[in-house]
Amino acid sequence: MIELKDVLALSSILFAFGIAGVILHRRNLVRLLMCVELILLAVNINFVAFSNSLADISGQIFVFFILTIAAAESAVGLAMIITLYREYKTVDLDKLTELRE
Amino acid sequence: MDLAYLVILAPLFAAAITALWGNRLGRKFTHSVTSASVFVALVVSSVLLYKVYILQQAPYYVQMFKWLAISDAIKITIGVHVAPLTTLMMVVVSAVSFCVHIFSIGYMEEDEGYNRFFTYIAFFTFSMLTLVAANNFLQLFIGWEAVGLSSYLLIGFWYSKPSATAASLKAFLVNRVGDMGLVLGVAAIFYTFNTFEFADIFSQIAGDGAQNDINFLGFMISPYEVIAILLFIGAMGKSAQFPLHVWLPDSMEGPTPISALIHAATMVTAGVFMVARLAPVYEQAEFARMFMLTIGTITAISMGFVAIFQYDIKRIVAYSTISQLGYMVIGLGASAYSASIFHLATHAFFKALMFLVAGSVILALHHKQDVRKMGGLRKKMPISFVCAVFAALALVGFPGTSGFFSKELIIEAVQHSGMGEVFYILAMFGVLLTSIYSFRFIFIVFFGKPRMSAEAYDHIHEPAKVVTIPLILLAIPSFLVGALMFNHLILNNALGVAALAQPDNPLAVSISEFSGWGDMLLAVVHHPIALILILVGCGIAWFITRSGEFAEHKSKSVKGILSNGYYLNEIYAVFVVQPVQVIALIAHKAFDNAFIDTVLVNGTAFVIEKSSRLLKKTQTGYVYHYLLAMFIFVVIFGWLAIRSGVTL
Amino acid sequence: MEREIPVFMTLAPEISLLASAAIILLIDLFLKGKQKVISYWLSVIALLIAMIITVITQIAVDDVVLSGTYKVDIFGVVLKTTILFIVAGVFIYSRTYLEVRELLRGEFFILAIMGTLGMMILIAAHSLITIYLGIELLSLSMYAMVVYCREKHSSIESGIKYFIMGAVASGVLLFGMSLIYGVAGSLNIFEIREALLSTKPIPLAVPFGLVLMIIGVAFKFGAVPFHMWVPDVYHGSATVVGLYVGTAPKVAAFALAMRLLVEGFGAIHTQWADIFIVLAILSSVVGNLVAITQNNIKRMLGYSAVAHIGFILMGFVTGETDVTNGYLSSMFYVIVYSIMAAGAFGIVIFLSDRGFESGEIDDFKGLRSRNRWVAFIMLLIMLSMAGMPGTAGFYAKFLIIQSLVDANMIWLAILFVVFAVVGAFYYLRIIKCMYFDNAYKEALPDSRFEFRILLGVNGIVILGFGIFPDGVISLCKMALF
Amino acid sequence: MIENIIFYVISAVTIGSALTTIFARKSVYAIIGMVLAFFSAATLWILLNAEFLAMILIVVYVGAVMVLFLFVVMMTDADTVQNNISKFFIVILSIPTIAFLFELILVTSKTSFKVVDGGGSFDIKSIGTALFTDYVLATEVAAVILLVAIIAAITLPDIKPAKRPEPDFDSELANKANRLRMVAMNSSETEADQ
Amino acid sequence: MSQFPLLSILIFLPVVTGVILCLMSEGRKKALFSIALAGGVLTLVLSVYLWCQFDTGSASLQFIERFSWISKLNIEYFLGVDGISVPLILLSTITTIVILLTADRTTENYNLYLGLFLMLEGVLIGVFSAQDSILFYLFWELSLVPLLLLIGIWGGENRKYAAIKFFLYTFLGSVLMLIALIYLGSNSDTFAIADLTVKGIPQFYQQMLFLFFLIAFAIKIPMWPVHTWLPDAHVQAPTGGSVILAAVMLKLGGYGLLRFNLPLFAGLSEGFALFIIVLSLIAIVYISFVALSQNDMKSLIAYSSIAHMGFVTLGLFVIFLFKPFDAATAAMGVNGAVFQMVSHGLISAALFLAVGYLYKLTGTKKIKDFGGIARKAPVFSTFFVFFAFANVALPGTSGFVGEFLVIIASFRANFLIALVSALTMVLGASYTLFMIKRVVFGCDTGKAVAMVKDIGVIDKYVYGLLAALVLLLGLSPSIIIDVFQPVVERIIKLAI
Repeated sequence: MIELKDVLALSSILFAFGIAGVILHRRNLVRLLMCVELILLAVNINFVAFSNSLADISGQIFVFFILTIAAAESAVGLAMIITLYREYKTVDLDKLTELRE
Repeated sequence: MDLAYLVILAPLFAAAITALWGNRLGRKFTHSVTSASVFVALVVSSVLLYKVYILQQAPYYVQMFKWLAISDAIKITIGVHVAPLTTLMMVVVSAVSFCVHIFSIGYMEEDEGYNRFFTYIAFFTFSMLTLVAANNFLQLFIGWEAVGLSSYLLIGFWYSKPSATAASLKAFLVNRVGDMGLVLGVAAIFYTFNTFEFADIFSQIAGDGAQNDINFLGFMISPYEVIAILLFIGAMGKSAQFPLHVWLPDSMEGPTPISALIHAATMVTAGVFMVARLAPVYEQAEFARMFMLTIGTITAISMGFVAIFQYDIKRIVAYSTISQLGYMVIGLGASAYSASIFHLATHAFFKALMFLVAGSVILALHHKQDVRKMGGLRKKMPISFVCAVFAALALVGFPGTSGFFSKELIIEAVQHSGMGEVFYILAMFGVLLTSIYSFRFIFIVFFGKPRMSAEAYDHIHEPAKVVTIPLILLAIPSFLVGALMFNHLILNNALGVAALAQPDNPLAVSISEFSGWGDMLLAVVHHPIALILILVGCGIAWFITRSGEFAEHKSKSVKGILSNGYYLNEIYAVFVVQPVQVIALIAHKAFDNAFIDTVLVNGTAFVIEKSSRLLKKTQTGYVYHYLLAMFIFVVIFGWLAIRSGVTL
Repeated sequence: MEREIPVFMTLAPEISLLASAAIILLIDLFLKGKQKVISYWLSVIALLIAMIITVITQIAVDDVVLSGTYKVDIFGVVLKTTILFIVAGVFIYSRTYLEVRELLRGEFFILAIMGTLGMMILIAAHSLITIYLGIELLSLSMYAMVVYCREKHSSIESGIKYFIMGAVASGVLLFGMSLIYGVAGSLNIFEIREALLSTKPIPLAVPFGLVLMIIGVAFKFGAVPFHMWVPDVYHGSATVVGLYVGTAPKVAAFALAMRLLVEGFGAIHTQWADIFIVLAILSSVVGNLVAITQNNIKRMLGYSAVAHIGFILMGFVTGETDVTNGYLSSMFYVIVYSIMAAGAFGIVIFLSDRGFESGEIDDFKGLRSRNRWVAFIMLLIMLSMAGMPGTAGFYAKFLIIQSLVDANMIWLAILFVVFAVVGAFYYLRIIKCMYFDNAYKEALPDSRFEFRILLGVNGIVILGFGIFPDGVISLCKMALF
Repeated sequence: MIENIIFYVISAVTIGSALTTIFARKSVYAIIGMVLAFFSAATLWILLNAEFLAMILIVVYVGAVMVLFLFVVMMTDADTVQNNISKFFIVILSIPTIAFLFELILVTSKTSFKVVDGGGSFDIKSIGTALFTDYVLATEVAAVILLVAIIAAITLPDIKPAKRPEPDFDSELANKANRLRMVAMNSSETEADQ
Repeated sequence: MSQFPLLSILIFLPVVTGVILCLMSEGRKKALFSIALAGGVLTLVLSVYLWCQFDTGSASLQFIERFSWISKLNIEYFLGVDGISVPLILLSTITTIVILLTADRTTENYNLYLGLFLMLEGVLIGVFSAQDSILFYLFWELSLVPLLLLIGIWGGENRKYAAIKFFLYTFLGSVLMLIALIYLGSNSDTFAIADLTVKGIPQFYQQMLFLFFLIAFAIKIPMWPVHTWLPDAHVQAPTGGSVILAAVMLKLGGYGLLRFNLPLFAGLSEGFALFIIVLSLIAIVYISFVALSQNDMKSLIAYSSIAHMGFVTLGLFVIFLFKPFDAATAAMGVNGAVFQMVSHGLISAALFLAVGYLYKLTGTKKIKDFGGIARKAPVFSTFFVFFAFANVALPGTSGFVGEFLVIIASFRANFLIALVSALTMVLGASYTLFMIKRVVFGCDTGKAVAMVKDIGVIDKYVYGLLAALVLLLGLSPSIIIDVFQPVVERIIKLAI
């Protein structure tokens, strides 16, 4: 039997790494988006684990929706990246500093 | 409706009418209305004097209107107090004022501010009468300040002259220093007696003398002393006592009739009048009387010296006035209130006369005031000369003249006051000084060779009748009124000064052996010291003026110091005016602008702006900065949650 | 009062809005050029219809439907109506702006309507799933709108930044939800509350998960330190998008906080109130201070929004006690704020209607002589934002301060009013520019009729709420109890 | 017991692939790491009785999203952007990361989550039933979100940068250059100084 | 009580007139002027009617209008006047008429200029008649806006800075007051001013509330050291703005102290009394020194205003230092303070009007640019000198009464306080008469003198009206002291 706490530990690690990765990939937008996916993966693992341990279906339903939304979000995000690339010819976030004080 | 209203209201209406419509109705109208109004005041006040003195009516009060009532406990009214002292003052004031009105018709003839001038002097007369007629402190103060205002306006009458405006400002400000004392004195009165009415105060003093002491800057002092000294400070300003006398010589920038009216006869005596009016209070304040005696003596002597060394005809008279005011204060200090009022009255006439003589000389010389450019005028201006001699004789107190009685009484009173022999000696010495500067004035102006161009000398002539008639009008009382008043004022105690009724009063002691003015005159034979001093002074005056050459005094010599009035103006400039200016500048620039506004107010704005710019820096434009910040706060908030969660 | 209605009817507003959106999407395909204005009119009408349906169908209902995922109550009606009204206003304000830039196309309206739908779902959501979906629907529409209306690079920049931070914030929110789900065993808000009440002691995961959710909420609000997207989006995006983002979603964020935090976790209010204090103080301080040195009006409005959020959050700090109801204050504030912000943005749009992108505060110079009506309404809005009595903004601040005082948090009240004074400075700066400075430009062309009417109504509403706030307050009271 | 071993292996693989995703030099490697992570996660989910979701994860993510990422990486030359991450930054970043990790582990380990014996196993049918009964609203909303995503994905890159409107006479007076000058004169600094 | 809503009409008549003016076009100046004047005169007439109908002997509120307004917040539309309000209302209406009559027709945006003054008038009347504290606060704050615009739009060179400074300074003070009002309102379950109570509030919070009120009112009065907005505002404001600022706006502070601090915090005022008195004395002496070194006539008069307002705070709080307490003297002090408010309103208004007149003709307010205008403008100079002497507190003018009563009262507290406050007699005379000497008298030295000409007929009547009022109040202060005395006595009873 898999211990719930272990699964949670795994998801925690993924979650923390995901956030760190988002920050670490300060320049490359595509990589940054990947790290966002990692965060969502961690959340999904959480929900699945809880759903299993609680024997409650709603967790799995939530994961289903999160997957859907994450896909949609990725689509929108990637569309933005394409748009950005068309105008700036780069996906470098560090070049995007027009909006600052 | 009592006639007494008219005393105050007639000049007021005259002033108001001429102020509003004077320019439209013309000069003749102006001077007629104002002179008539003052004449009405003179007549009415004479009637009043007659009523209360000759007919022996009890003093009464005519209330004109309620000024203020607070809490039902305090009621302040404006009105006319009809009593011997006040009516006498009214008569003196309106009489002198009337003469000055007449004189001014001629004197101011060529001035473009003619109407304005008459408005002012009518207003002044009103103010002075208000002051005199007061039966409470508030009305006294209103009049007191109003005469100050008129004085200010009249000194600065020729407002285009910078020196005149400066002098008027100075007069007002120095007076205000005194007024501060007066206001505080009034406050002290109210604190002690809970009323502003003179009568109430006197009855309280007469009833229960014990009052709570006042915490005077940490010292517990008898309220009477505090009141007396504070009020006297007010008197010092108005009556030009050392060291607040500095405005009076400068006030000679005003037209000469003004000098006669305000700065010799009436306004400057207001202080003396007030102290005399409050005699019961002063009787309770021995230290204050000592103080007055000292100040009076210093003023009389020191200003007498200064008068000797003046070259400006009006300044000579001005310093002489201060010196004489010193005598009046000496009299007050010696509890000889009646004598002071007596001297006040006689002085009003002969000093006004002296000023008008000076004015007529100035007029004749086309507004030249330097005595070094005069001389030998007695042939050209005989009336003026005679009047001048009369005035001088009265001034020095030549036996028989009005000045003789009044001044002699003061000196006698000092002798009997028990305040110390030194005051008596100094007072006597003052007689010598008076004699010197008075005769010097006569000699230097009317005798000797003319010190102007022959052509100018030829053109000198006696001014018109409107000028000379007031001289004569004033010369008569200057000479004669003394004996009359001696009998009534002093021997009969017409003023009803309670102090005089006390057998140990110095004045009472000194008149105890007289039964009439003749006795007093005869007493000179037994005590001729004063007469001798007068004659000696005359001789000295002759000696110092005989050469006919007057060098400018060296500034550092004794003469220089004296001729510049002990450099008091300069001392004030260094020790009062300049520090004030520096403080003002520091207060404005350094504290108000630099500290409060720049440092505190704009400093706050600056700090806010700086912190704004600092905080703005957090918006770097780099997403990872934002994310890192968010992350760190996630951690912090998470930690806070865990900590609070653990304690659950 | 309560009445039974078919489930279908409870969703009528949302369904009608969705249907209209679909229809507009289809119609728009066949419209060309100038005809696209039909989409505009249809969108406005769709919003108004949805508003009417909301009122008709939901007014006296208090029910949780659809297996507890959706709640229909007065609270929802009030906020939904407000949002629909505001979005309709946003469309009207945007028309000329979009036309001139050739952006007046169906996509803009569809995206905006979808976002509105997201907000409506958020308002009515009663389950973590619905809440999340509502947030995402709203967010994705906004991301798209920010990038869609671009006439300058910074639109994409702001869109991408917003997107990245939003995605991370969603992740954090979700993680928090997962922890709560783990403890409570349900996604239903009601069941979560029951579970919390029955669990003693409250496990550690609850406050922690709660904090993560609060962070998600705070991000939606734009509270410091999760505010960085606010000035960028306001500044970088097209003004019409700024108008959209800066108004209705604030109301939605309030609803989110109410549903998620207050209804779900009201029992452990003290647990999360402290976090709100920190957020509120930081928002007020940073928002007000940084706004002072802004030269761009939209950026300034962004920081001003952050500052206002500080006030709104303060209502959550005091919460509901015997003597005070902070939620009421917040609700009033957020409604009033979104109306004020709409007006302010409307005027910025007005200034940039015909030509180049306005945005510098200096563009307001001499507005008084260029168009005195617009200047007056802007004056009104600025005074209202500064909290001048007689305007709606005063009672907003009044209620918040009253809650603080009643909750015995005097020091917080002092801090907030002091920063309100700091804030008054930058509103005054606009007034200064409009009224005291000289114009360097000619008079402005007049705008469309409906624009003017709306601006007038906007001003009147601000003034009216300022003089007779009773109605709105009772409405809020009704909504909350 | 075997489950536990499998779990630890899977965990190790997941973490390793996550690290690859983060630290890979090339984006393509990162994507491959990502795919690996999803696969291992799917495995884990099967262990956790969520077979349907595991399938979805692989189909949707690996099959669609990751391919999309791959396309984008290729289209945009994402690797031309090189991260020059300084050691210092990594240290800075690692502090909150470790702290956060610590918090997460602390929270998850200290909390006693409800555990139903045997766990819940849900087949596709029950999930489908739930989706279209209890969560029908959510399903609808998800559909709408996908619609929005479609609209966004289609229109965003498609729309040409809007052309700047022709400046009319009014704004002629305040063109860019003009405006810059005004900004230089801007009053904000001086005013705040006052 | 009369059913006729006189107070509401007094408030809204000028406001509505102002709004109408703002809506009109700028072109027809004559029509604008007529409408403004009609509104102003009607308001004045009504306020005079109010004065006549007012029952002098009573300390209670009259002309009460009380309706529930914002019932959810317990806020009422509650108007009413007592003896303190009525003279100040009359002061507002008179001042407004004066401003309207002397307004320069060449002013840009003439309609807005007149309209704002009328609105301000209505708002100020509102402040003085509001008996619900939130209503009071509403009017209090609203009064800032017209003046902000007046200073900012028609002010001098540095107007923007001055306007914003003015606004923020006062805003800061009033928001703190808002906290205090809300606190008190919650504590008393009503916002009606008369029913507010501090019962049950801990001592520390009471002190804090007192301080909040004090800060708000001190800024408005203004007391040292929060006075620095005033000279700037005055110097930069247009003439009318200065006039209404000096004449009425500053009085709001003293009015507030009388309405809130004194009656509400019985026993607490005593603790603050010494502190406030020291500040007042600093204002009287130190600010007079500052005034001495001013080069600008307006800032000189502004500083003089601060110094004179020092007597208001002194008079109000010196009564707490009486040992033993003496009701009559206390009444003198407070009556003096209230009187000083009214009197200063008239005098400073007149002085600012005079300086404004010079400024309009010559474009300068610097003292050194003038000299000897008495010759060129004798009538004007007469009035100017008259008002200057009123400012110097010459007996017979209204300026004297307040200061005199306060000095007399402060003697009972301490000789030193009386001494320091009496210094104003010298210092006040110094700065005022220095200005008079250099501007009115002397030779035609200044460069601006050539442009000076005498005042016209309207101005003559305006100045004459003010001078008459100053004289009237100076010669018969009972006229208004009788009106507010009952209220003052009630307040003193509450305060001690």
